[in-house]
Parts: sequence; C-alpha cells; structure tokens
Amino acid sequence: MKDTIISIKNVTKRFPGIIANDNISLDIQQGEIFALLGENGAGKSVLMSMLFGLYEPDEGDIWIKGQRVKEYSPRQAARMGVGMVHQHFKLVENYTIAQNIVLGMEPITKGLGFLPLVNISESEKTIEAFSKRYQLNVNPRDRIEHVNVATRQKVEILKMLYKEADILIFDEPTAILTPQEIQYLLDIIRELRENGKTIILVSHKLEEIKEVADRCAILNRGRLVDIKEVATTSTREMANLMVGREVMLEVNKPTPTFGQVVLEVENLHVKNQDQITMVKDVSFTIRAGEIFAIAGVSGNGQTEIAEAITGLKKITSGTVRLNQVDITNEPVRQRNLEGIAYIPEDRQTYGLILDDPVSDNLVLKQYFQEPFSSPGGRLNPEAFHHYAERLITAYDIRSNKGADSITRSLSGGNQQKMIIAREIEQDTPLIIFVQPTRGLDVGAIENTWQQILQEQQKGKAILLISLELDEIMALADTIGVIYNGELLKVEAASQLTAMEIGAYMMGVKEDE
Amino acid sequence: EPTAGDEAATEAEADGDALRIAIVTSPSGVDDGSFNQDNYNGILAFMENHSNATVNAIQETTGDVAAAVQAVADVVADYDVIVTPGFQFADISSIAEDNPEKMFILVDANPTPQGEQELFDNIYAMTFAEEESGFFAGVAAALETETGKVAVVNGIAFPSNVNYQWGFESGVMYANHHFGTDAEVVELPSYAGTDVTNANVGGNYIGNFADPATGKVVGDALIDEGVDIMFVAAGGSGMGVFTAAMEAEGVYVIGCDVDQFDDGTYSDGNVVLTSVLKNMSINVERQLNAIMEGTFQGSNELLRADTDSTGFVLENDRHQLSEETMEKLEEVYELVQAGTIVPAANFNGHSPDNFPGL
Amino acid sequence: MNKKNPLVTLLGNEKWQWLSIPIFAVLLSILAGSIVILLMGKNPLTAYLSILQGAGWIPKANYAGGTGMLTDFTSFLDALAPMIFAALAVTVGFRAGLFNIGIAGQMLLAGFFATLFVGYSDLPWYLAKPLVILIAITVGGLAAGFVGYLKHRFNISEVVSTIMLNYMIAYVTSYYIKTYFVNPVSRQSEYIQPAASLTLKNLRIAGIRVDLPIGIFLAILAALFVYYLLYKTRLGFEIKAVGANKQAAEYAGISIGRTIVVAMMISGALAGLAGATFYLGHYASMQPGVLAGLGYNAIATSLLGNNHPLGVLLASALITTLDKGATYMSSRVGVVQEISGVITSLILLFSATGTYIRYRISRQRQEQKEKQEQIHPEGGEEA
Amino acid sequence: MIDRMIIDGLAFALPLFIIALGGIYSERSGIINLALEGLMGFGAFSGALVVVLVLHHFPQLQPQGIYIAMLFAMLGGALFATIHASLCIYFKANQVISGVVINILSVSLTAFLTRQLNTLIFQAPSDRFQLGVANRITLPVLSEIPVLGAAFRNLYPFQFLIILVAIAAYILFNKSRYGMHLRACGDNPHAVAAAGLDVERIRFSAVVISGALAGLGGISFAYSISANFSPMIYMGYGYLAIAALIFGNWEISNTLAAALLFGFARSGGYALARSLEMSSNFNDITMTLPYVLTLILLIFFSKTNRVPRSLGEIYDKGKR
Ligand SMILES: Nc1ncnc2c1ncn2[C@@H]1O[C@H](COP(=O)(O)OP(=O)(O)OP(=O)(O)O)[C@@H](O)[C@H]1O
Ligand SMILES: Nc1ncnc2c1ncn2[C@@H]1O[C@H](COP(=O)(O)OP(=O)(O)OP(=O)(O)O)[C@@H](O)[C@H]1O
Ligand SMILES: [Mg+2]
Ligand SMILES: [Mg+2]
Repeated sequence: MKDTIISIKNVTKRFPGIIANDNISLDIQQGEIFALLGENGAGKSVLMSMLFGLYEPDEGDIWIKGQRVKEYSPRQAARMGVGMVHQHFKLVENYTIAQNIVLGMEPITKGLGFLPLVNISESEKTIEAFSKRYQLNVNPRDRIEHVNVATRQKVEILKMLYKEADILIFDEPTAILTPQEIQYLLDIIRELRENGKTIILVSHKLEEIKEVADRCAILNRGRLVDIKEVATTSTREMANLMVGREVMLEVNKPTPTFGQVVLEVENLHVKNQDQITMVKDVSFTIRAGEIFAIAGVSGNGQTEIAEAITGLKKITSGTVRLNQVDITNEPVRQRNLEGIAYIPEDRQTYGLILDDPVSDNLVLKQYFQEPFSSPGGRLNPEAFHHYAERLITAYDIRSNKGADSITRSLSGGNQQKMIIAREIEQDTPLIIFVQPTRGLDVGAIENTWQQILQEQQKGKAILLISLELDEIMALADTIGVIYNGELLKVEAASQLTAMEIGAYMMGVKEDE
Repeated sequence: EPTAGDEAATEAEADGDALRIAIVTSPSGVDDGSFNQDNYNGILAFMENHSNATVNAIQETTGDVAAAVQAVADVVADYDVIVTPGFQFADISSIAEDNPEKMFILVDANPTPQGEQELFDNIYAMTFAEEESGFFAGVAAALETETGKVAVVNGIAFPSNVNYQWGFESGVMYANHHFGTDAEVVELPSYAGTDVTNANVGGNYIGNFADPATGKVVGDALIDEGVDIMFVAAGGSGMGVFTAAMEAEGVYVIGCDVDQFDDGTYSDGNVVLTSVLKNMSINVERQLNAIMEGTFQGSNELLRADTDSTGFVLENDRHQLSEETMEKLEEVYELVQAGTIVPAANFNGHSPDNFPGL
Repeated sequence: MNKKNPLVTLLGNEKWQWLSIPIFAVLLSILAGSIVILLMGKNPLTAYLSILQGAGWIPKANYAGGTGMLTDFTSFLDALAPMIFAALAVTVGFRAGLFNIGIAGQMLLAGFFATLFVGYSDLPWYLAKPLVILIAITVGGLAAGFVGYLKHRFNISEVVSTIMLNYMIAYVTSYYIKTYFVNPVSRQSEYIQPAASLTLKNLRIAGIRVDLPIGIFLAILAALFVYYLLYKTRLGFEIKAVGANKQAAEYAGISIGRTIVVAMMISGALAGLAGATFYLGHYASMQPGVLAGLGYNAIATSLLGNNHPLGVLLASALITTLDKGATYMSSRVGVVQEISGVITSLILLFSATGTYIRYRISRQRQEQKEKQEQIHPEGGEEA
Repeated sequence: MIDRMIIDGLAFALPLFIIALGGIYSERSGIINLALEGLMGFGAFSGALVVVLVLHHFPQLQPQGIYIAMLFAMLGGALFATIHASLCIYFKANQVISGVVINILSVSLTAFLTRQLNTLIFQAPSDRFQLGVANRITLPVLSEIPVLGAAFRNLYPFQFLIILVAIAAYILFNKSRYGMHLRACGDNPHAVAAAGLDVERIRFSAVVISGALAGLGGISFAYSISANFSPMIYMGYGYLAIAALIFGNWEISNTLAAALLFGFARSGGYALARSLEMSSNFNDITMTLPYVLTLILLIFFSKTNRVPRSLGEIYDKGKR
C-alpha cells in the first residue's frame, strides 16, 4: 500500500458570487498520477492553486506529507516540494528562459569575492543540461517575449522540475499542444512517475487521462462528484459524471454550396513589432458559404493573419480583396462597414470593454450609425438599450442587470456570447472566428458551432482559426495548416485526417 | 452692512486704546529672518511699550499682487492698523479708500494712485533711498578688496535694484577719488540689465528674484573674473551668489536690506563682509507710536540717512570690516546725511561717475 | 440576522458611492486636520467656521467698508472658476487614458496670448471678452493637441512632453513679460484693460463692492458641456472607449490617434479657459515664470470628484473654499496659513484611497451575503 | 568657460541622475513614481534639519556635516516614500494621483515644519535651514588632463557619494537576486508570486529605496545651489528626473546619459548666454535649452520605448 502524500480535508473556497470549491475531501497517494476532471469553471484550478499556496482555503485544511500546512504560500509550497505548471502562464516576458526558470532560486556567485551576485552563466549552463535531460529542448538564452506558446509551456514545466519538486501539478498542460507534442508530454509524465514523483494532472481531455492516469477525481460546479480508478472506468462514464448528463458532441453538417469568392488573400507578409516576419507569403481564397479553417499551433502567425485582414495590423506586402475590392490599405472602420465581422481570440483585451455596460459593448461596432447616434453626433441611449435587450434575448446572454450590467461581471461564456451576437448581427459577407469556443463548456460549444453553421447556411464566407483540431474537423470545408507563418497545406477537409494535420502543424512537409 | 461696521466700532471702543495690528506678508512670512522679519520686529518693539496691543501675522502664499491685496481685504475689518511690507501691496490704496478709519503702513512702495489721488490720509508709505545703502556698500567694497575687482549683483533691473547698483558704483567711484583706492566694478555684458525705460544700465542682473541656481552661475562667473567682493541685492536668487562666495576662497559678499550676517556662516567662517540696511523696524515703530499719539499722517516718504533710515551694520561682531574702513564709512555717512553726497539713482538725474559730492 | 457592517451600511449604496466615498474621505481628513489644529492649541471648530466665513459661505462678525458676505462669496467664485476648468481639463484627458500634467503650462500660454492680443487693446468689451475666450480655447487646445500628436505620432509619453512644455512655456512667456509689459512696481505684467477682463471688478451691489466673475457661469456651462460630451455624444463614447481599452477601441474601428489628439485638444481648451479666467479674471496680471500651483492641484481635485464633471464641480468648490478661507482662518485663529495647505493635501491623500474603500466595501458586502447564503442556501443559488 | 561648463554640468547632472535612478527602482518594480519631486524635497528637509540640530549642539562636527545631512536625507526620503508605497500597494490608489498628492503634501508640510521648527527649537525665526557649503575636492593627476580634467576638479563630496551609491544601486539592480526579483515585478508580478516571492514586499522596498535616492539628490541640490534648505528647493527637478528616466528608457546607463545631457545642456546654455553677450533678459530663452533639446531627441528615440509591462497596474493576488 502506498502512502498518502496529500490530504485535502473538507476544503471550501469562495469568490465573490461563487463557491469555487465546496467542501472537497480527497487523498492523493505517493507516486501516482492523479487526474482532476471537470467542466470549465468547475473549480479545478482553484483547488490546485490552494495546494500551491496561491489561495488560502476559507474552510477546511490541507495536509502535505503528513503535515498540516499553515500560512501556506508558494514559497512554502516550494519548500515542501510542490511545483505547479499554471494554466495561465506566469512568465516574465523580458527575461530569458534561464532567468525565468531560476527565478526565486538563483544560483549565486561571489562578485569581487564578497558580493552575492546572480550567476547567470551558470544558470544557463544548468538549464541547458537540464532541458536536454528531460528532452524539453529550449535555448536558455532566448527571451520569453520571442518564443512561441509551446516553448513557454516547456519553460513552465522546466521551472517546476528545476525546483526539484516531487509533487508535480500540471494544470491543463496539453490545451495548446499538437497531438504529437501531447504524446511526448505524456511520456515525460510517465517517466517522472517512474522516478518516484507524484503527479496531479488537470485536463478536460478524457483520452489523455485514460492513457496515463491511475485515478481520477471529477469535479462539478465546485463539488467533488466521484473518484474513480481509471483502468476500470470508460471515458463515456467519466464524461457523463463530469457534465452531469449525457453528452453527445455531434454536428449535423449539411452539405455546403459554395458561391462567389468573397475573400482573396494574396502573398501576404506581416511583421510583428520586433520586425520579425510572422506571416510569410500566405495566399488563400474563401467563397460564399465556405468555412475555411486555419489549423496550427498557437503563435505560428494565425493572429497576425486575422489582424491583417481586419486592418488591425499593418501589412508588409501582399493584397487583401473583399468582394473584388482591394481593401489592403483601408482603415479598420472602413473594412467593417464593407463587410468583415471579427470574433477575436482575446475577447477580454480586444473584444470587450469590460468596465462598460453590456449595452455599450453590444453596439461597439455600430454606435456611430443611426439609430444609435444622430448625424450630428448625439447618442441615442434608448436605441442602445433596445438593441441590447433584443440581442440579450435572442442569444440568451445571462447577466444580473440585463443591458445595464457591467460586462466584467458576466461569466466568460456569456462574454463570448456577447461578442458573437454583436458580430453576427452585423450581417457581413465575411465572418472571422478566432478560437470561438475557447473557455466554453460543452453546452456552449455545441451552441456556438450551431451558430457558425447557420451563418454558413446563410451564405457567409467564414474564416475559422482554431487550435482545437476537433473543432476544425467538425466544422471546416477547407483546411489550411499553418506552420511558422507559412500555409504548408491547403486541402478539402474530407481529404485530411487529424494525424496528418497534426504532422503538418509540427512542420512536417509533404515530401518528408 | 452698516450694522457690522457699527459692531466693529463698539468692539474697538470696548478695548480702549488696545491697538489691533495685523502684518500681512508675501510668501516668505514674518519669520523669514529677513525683510518681513525686520518689519515685524518694529511691531514687536512697539508692543514692548504697549502691552495691550495685539498683533496677528498673516501670510499670502502665492506672491501675486492681486492675491496680496485680496489677503488684506479679507482681514482688514478685524484690525486697526495693517502693516504691509513689500512692493506687492501697492494696490492697497483701493482698500484704504473704502476704510478711512483703518490705518496702513506700506513699506517699500508708494500706494497706487486712485484716479488723480496719490496721497492717502490713512496710508503711510515708506520707500528708501537704496542708492545711499548701495553707496556705503560701494565704499566698503572698494576699501576692502584685495584683487581690486568688485561687483554688484541684482535681481531684475527694476528701479529699486538699479538704485542699489548705481549707488554701489557711485560708492566705488567715490572711494577711488577720495580714499586712493583703485577698485574696478566688474560687469558681465551677458547679464546687463535693461531698466523700465528700456535703457541698458549695465550691472549684473540674474533676471529673477527666486532663482538661486542662476544666482550661483552669475556669482561663479564674477569670481572667475577675479572679483572678490560682491554686493548682493537680488532677493532669493542672492542665496546662490552667497553659495558661490562660500565655495570660493577669499571672496566676500555684502548683504542688503537687513543684517544678513547669519546667512553667511559656513564651515570656514563667514562670507558676509557687512550688510547695508534699510531701517524698516524703527520706521514702523515710529508710525505705530504716531498712531497711539494721534499724530499719524498719511504720506509717501522717501526715507534717507538723515532719519537714520539707511545705513550699515554697526555691531562689531556682525561685520568683518577693518576699523579704518569703518571710520571712513562713518565719515561718508555724515556727508550723505548732510546731503553733501547724493549718489546716483535710476531717476535722480545723476550718474555713478558724476554726482554731487564726488 | 447576522450583524451588519457599518461601512457597508454607510457607504454600500453603489449608486451614491461617487458622492459618499469622497465625502467619507473628506470627513476623515477634516478629522485629521482637527488633530493638527488641536496640537497647536487652537480650536478646530473656530478654524473651520472661519474658513467658511472667509470663503463667503456664512457671515463674518465684521465687514470692512463697502464689503459684505457677497464680496467674499463672489471673490470665492472668482477663484473657483479656473479650478473647475482645470479639473475638467484633467477629467477629459483622464477619460481618454491620458495624464495631462501640463495644465499649468497650457493655462499660462493661453493667458499669455489672450493678454498679449486683447488684454492691452482698446477693443470694446463686447469684442474683447469673447475674443479672450476664443484665444484661450484655441491656444490651450493647440498646445495640448500638440502633446497628443507627439504621443500618437512619436510615442512620446504625454507625462514627459507636458513637463518639458511647462518649462518652455514658463521661460519663454517670462522673457516676453519681463521685456515688454512688466510693471516695475508690481514686477509682473501690467494689469489688463477692464474691457478684456472676465471678472467685472468693483461693481457695487446695494453699496457692497463685488467682483462678479463671468468665468463661473462659463465654468458651470463647461461642466455641463463635458458631461454632455462624455455621456451623450459619439465623440465622448469614443474618448471613453479609448481610455478604457485602447485595443478594443481600435478593434471597433475607432481611430486612436484622432481620438487622442481631439481629447487632448478639448482638455487643453479647458485648460486654456482656466488660464483665461485665472490670468484675465481673478488676477488680471501674470507673474513672469511662475506656473500656477492650481494646475497640479487640479489633478487631485479631479480625482476627488471621481473624474465625473459634476463631481468635479463639488470637489473644486471644496478645495477652493479651503484655499479662499485660509487667510481669514489664519487671521481669526492665529495659526499659520500653511495649515490649510496641509489639510488640503490630507483631503487629497485620503481621497486617493477611495478605490480601496470601495474595494473593502464590496468585499465585506460579499462576506455578509455569503454568510446569509449559508443560512439560506437555496435562496443564495438564484441570486 | 569650458571648465566651468564641465564642472557645473556634472554638479547638476549627478544629483538629477540619482533621483532618476530612484525613479527607476520604483518604476521597474511596477509603481509609477511622480512623487520624486516631493520625496527629493522631504529628503532634503530631513537632512538639513538633522544637520542643523546636530551642529547646534556639536559645532565641532561641522566638517562631517554634509555626510550627516546626506545620511538623514536618505532616511527622510525613504520614510516619506512609505506613504507613496502604502497608498499604491496596500490602498490600491491610482499611482499617478498618489504621486501628485505627495508632492503637494511635501511642499506644504516642509514649509510649515521649517518655520515652526526654527522658531520652536532654535528660537530663531527663519524660513530656511542654513547648511553652509561643502569643501570641494580636486583629484590629483586626473585633474591635469587637458580639457577633460575639469571633470575631476572642484568636486563636491556628494558627487563621490552619488557615484558610490549609484554603482551599488546598479549592482543591486542588475546583478543581485533582489534586483532580479524587482525587475520581474515590473514585468509580471504574478510570475514573481508564483516563484514564491512576496511581490508587495519587493515593491514596497523598491519605492522606499527610490525615496532614499531622491532624498540624496535633494540634499545635494540644497548644498550645491543655495547652501540652505528652503521651499525654493521645489524647482521641478523631480519632474525633470522623471523625464530623464523615461528618456533613458528605464535603463540605468541610458538614464545617466540623459541626466548628463540635461546637465551639460544647462551649463552649456549659461555658457552660450555669456559668450553671446546678450542682456540678462535673454537668460529665460537660453534656460529653455535642455527642455527643447530633450523634446527633439524624444522624437527620435521614443518609438522604441519599452514601458515596464505592469507599470501602473494595481496588483491583485486574486486577479487572473
Ligand atoms: N480570482 C478569482 N476571483 C473570482 N472568481 C474566481 C477566481 N478564480 C476562480 N474564480 C471562479 O471560480 C470558479 C472556478 O474556477 P477555476 O479556474 O478553478 O475553474 P477550472 O475548473 O479550472 O476551469 P477551466 O477548465 O476553465 O480552467 C470559476 O467560476 C471562476 O470564475
Ligand atoms: N473578474 C470578475 N469580476 C466579477 N465577477 C466575476 C469575475 N470573474 C468571474 N466573476 C463571477 O464569477 C462567475 C463565474 O465566472 P466564470 O467565467 O468562471 O463562469 P463559468 O462558470 O465559466 O461560466 P461560463 O460557462 O459562462 O464560462 C461569473 O458569473 C461572475 O459573476
Ligand atoms: Mg482551470
Ligand atoms: Mg468560464
């Protein structure tokens, strides 16, 4: 029998308006891979954050290695051998990879024989060796701001390993990795278990859990639903426990009929603010009624393509045509009016003004037109209100005070509904969806997919950019795979398998 | 409101002869150890003999002329006498007109005429013959210089400052003629002053009364030219000149308006050779006494050495002049008192190289 | 029921927090000021009453010849007008996400040009006064618009460029004032012609001498205008969007550069009006090389007024009352006037913690609610 | 004249630099510091007060006076900075507003206290504390170098101290663990917290250090310009320091260059005025030189400006 290494006893944690963890008790054994499963907002990250000392339980206590933890902090956690890979990366952008990894445990050298100085070169050497050992190859001298998301993920993992933690918490580490990279990570996790580490893995992806975990706990709305032996539990069973009802994510995709070309992108090149070329010679067309999806690992130029089309980012060279009109040099407003709707990836930064009311946000793209403002520039609050109430009802946007609610107080899913409502209502020939279902739970995902398909039915040209292969496979008519700023492959969806796409996403070219 | 005025009157009567005095000052306040302080000391001296008199010190914090007058207007109702040291208060004449029962002692400025009226029954305005003080400084500087180079540093070429400058130059000239000295007055062309008639008056003008940093630059530049005695009449900017003198070796300054000896102390001694004075305190005290005795008369007075209103420091431990120099200063002081010597001033028609008594 | 938290009871109403929290801060600082006054052995009540008397809110015991409460009150209004304008200028900038530290410089420059072109002219009042206003708006607007342009075009922080401009304006105007229109007695610029003045000086109302500031009416109008602009117009919507979330505004098709420049110009125009009412109203003359402290105090005043135009009116009135009443308090109570400066800064200091108070209240209310929820779990679920 | 330009330029640039360096500490930790002006003034006030008190009782300590003053100016500046730190870090106040308020408070408080203390303690009414001057030092050998030798002539004691403190501050900032944590706080405080470090404590100490450095700069100005402390010390040099550090892109070495530029532009302006022999009226025009120059240079250098990522953001542990 193995020893209990972590014991969570009757832990409750509240946030304004929500009980994130409700009287949870569970034990984790030394040397096992313990999975934590649950919908968005079920309270997984919060529970893990308490294990790591970022939050304090409102009630109940946590025992680690037989000790009850008091005045617990990340520093304390590190001392007790607990490490965590955070779902939302916590990296210092203008530091190098090495600096990020050693932060808080920097090796010291004696400058002039007495000054305790940080020994950067030693850290770099250590990290280099270290990353080789775990085959997580990174260049310790690269600055975080210059590396892609997958590398950042590796840095988070290395950070934890470097601190010689023996209890390792992975909070959704696979969300942004390609299938191949996921496999690789799971191998590492297994290897770590061989080395005697205890691992807690948080994930939505049932297959992964099935593959590596020994036991798994299921959370629902902050409550512990059950703890299962993975080996004897089917994924279907886990899914039902997680959502609390029968789920069947199935899309009825009607056969599309394509019309005229709506969007034409030709030889597009885009540089980022550091003058690094992020998009290289990208060309594609989208027809009316077509869903064109761009698949790829995050950070390979997808955002830049979307922003180049919408006018948010300056194009280095190339042309963009909308309905045969060259819009390459038009300002954002003009492009919107001529027919581009855009659901951005980062909804909190780009899509919404969080401190403004829902009504203001719903008219964000139309406030300057009648009836929202008069030709003289006077706003018409009644029109704002009216319009907002209509969308709130039509799109089932839930909030505490309707159109007057402050947007920040809405849940992530409802914020996303607001954006989709606003953009779809523009009734434009082209709609760009970037990561439309990120952070949504199963029900909301179903709903959003339906909406996308409806728009397709109406004859809209749709550009879908997503990191989720499932989503792309379910919706796309045509798939383009992007790697390192280049479209490596453009092909009808029916001609591609997920594994093939995964290979292109890793940069494997056809002839290899 | 007539009733309020009546109340004030009865209040004043109830207190008998208790004189309610206010002193309203510019931003530096009555305890600035300098100009305002000297006026305040006059009031305090008066109060030693009239123990039931009261004084309140009120300070205007912006230094703007309109604000200064507003401050007086805010409090005038509660007092019998208002002492206002400083040019900022010239406009109190409008308040004086409205409050004939209140008395005003205005220092260093004449009241602003109201229409044709230049004199006011209830304002005693005192100004000082700065050129006389400057003259004493010039004589002292010429007698004491080792390098044979002296200079005068001023703020802006307003008449009072030009008076000091020309008075000083007159003094140096006088000493060169009568006491066999050979002192040169150094002027930096880049700091020449332009007076209110737009005439170039030479001298060394900092261009500001509240910029010690530039003051120091000017002081340093003069020291670089070999000057070892500087007469400083430049308000707050003057502290920079003092600092320059302290940092240099063997350089002295002559203070003005009040005894500035304390401003000159530093680790190796004191840079204040002497200070030339406007004796405000005795004149304030005189006027307060006149009010008590009922002999107070409004007038605009230009005060001179003949009433001991201009002069220089006499206390032996407050200056560093040789006995010989002191004797010579006493000598010229009498001539100035008698009107034999009339140093040049901005608008008295004389010039530093041609004035009565030279 | 579980016991209520006094803070929540007192200040919990979110609808009134824009008013209740600053008032709470003010009360705290008045309390702190009282302690300082007590330490000096004086009576705080008398001190505060005499501040109100000095600013003309309540009658004094005695008035000097030809003056009355109205004299003090109009004089207070005269000083209030530039403060309102300046604080509004801060507010508009702030709402666009810009810190206009250059109010003092823009005031000075606007006042300077208005003085130069109109102040000494022989124009009749009906031309001179509107012209003063027009010049002030134009000059202030251009000066600040330039800052906005530098920010947009060259990415120069407005904090730095306004500081640089403040110095440059102070020195250059100082040169012109000293060289061309200084009064040798007052050592500042010659008084302007009454026709150009935005304050009607030395009027007699029922035998009482008053200075009637036109500026105060303009200032109240300006507050209403800013309110209208920010909450009722397209431009205001854009300004607030840019200030609240620049990326989202850009995404929505709002031109960031244009909005920044326009917001700065409006802010500068208001600062210009502050300058006009300050230099061609309240003072009628300019001190060479001196930047008005008001330009900096306005930043904190705007915050005290919660960056809302109507809040700004109240906050300006409060700060100006303290300032105006200080002389009389000093005279009546016999404490140095600087005390009032200390109290003012205490008020501003406490008001800076307004966000924190708000945060504590929402936290405590939450805790209360949760405690109740535990008693009635079903009821809480729906809430 | 060139000598004078170099000597005066350095004497002005170094205090300005050390104030700006204080600003860097605060801002690189994520706290906007517009309070430098007030911190500088309060520091100078504290140093001057203590030295005047000490010399009142032990006049023989006169030669050590300036060192005592510098020490206590740093302490006073640090103490006053705790207000800014508390407001910004614990009370979550808007950092710009807090800075402006602290400046207002500093001016009124020091003016008030100087007057009261002079009357109460020394029975000598005055609105300033008389400091006297520091003896200036010329380095042998180095000062003999033609032209540039001026940089080693007539140095104030505070210039040596500033250089020493600046070197120490540079090492602490760029090479030590603490400095590494501090700079990380300005970029992503959440990463710092996750590394087991106390963000609030690091930021608090950074603001306190910035107060100490500003205080040192303040007392240096008090000594080198007017040899006393009076409210005239509030001449906007704190704001100028902010401009220097933004100009210097929040980097210590670039900020030194910016401060030197200010210093030499200023002394160069005076030299120019003298050589042109224009009348004193034109001084005001030449005084604008450093500011005009800065603005022009900013046009060329601002594009690449890198504001610390979390600067001005209120750090909330719970925020995601
Ligand atoms: N700092 C916070 N402040 C307020 N509410 C919070 C905070 N952190 C988490 N919550 C809330 O607590 C609940 C649980 O969040 P948590 O992040 O643990 O979800 P999760 O299970 O990790 O979801 P996901 O799969 O999306 O990561 C959510 O409703 C969330 O909004
Ligand atoms: N930053 C915040 N400020 C205020 N309230 C918040 C904040 N974040 C979350 N909440 C509260 O927490 C609740 C849950 O938020 P969260 O985004 O986790 O919802 P969710 O359970 O994931 O819902 P959805 O499925 O719609 O995303 C919200 O309804 C809101 O009341
Ligand atoms: Mg999570
Ligand atoms: Mg969610």
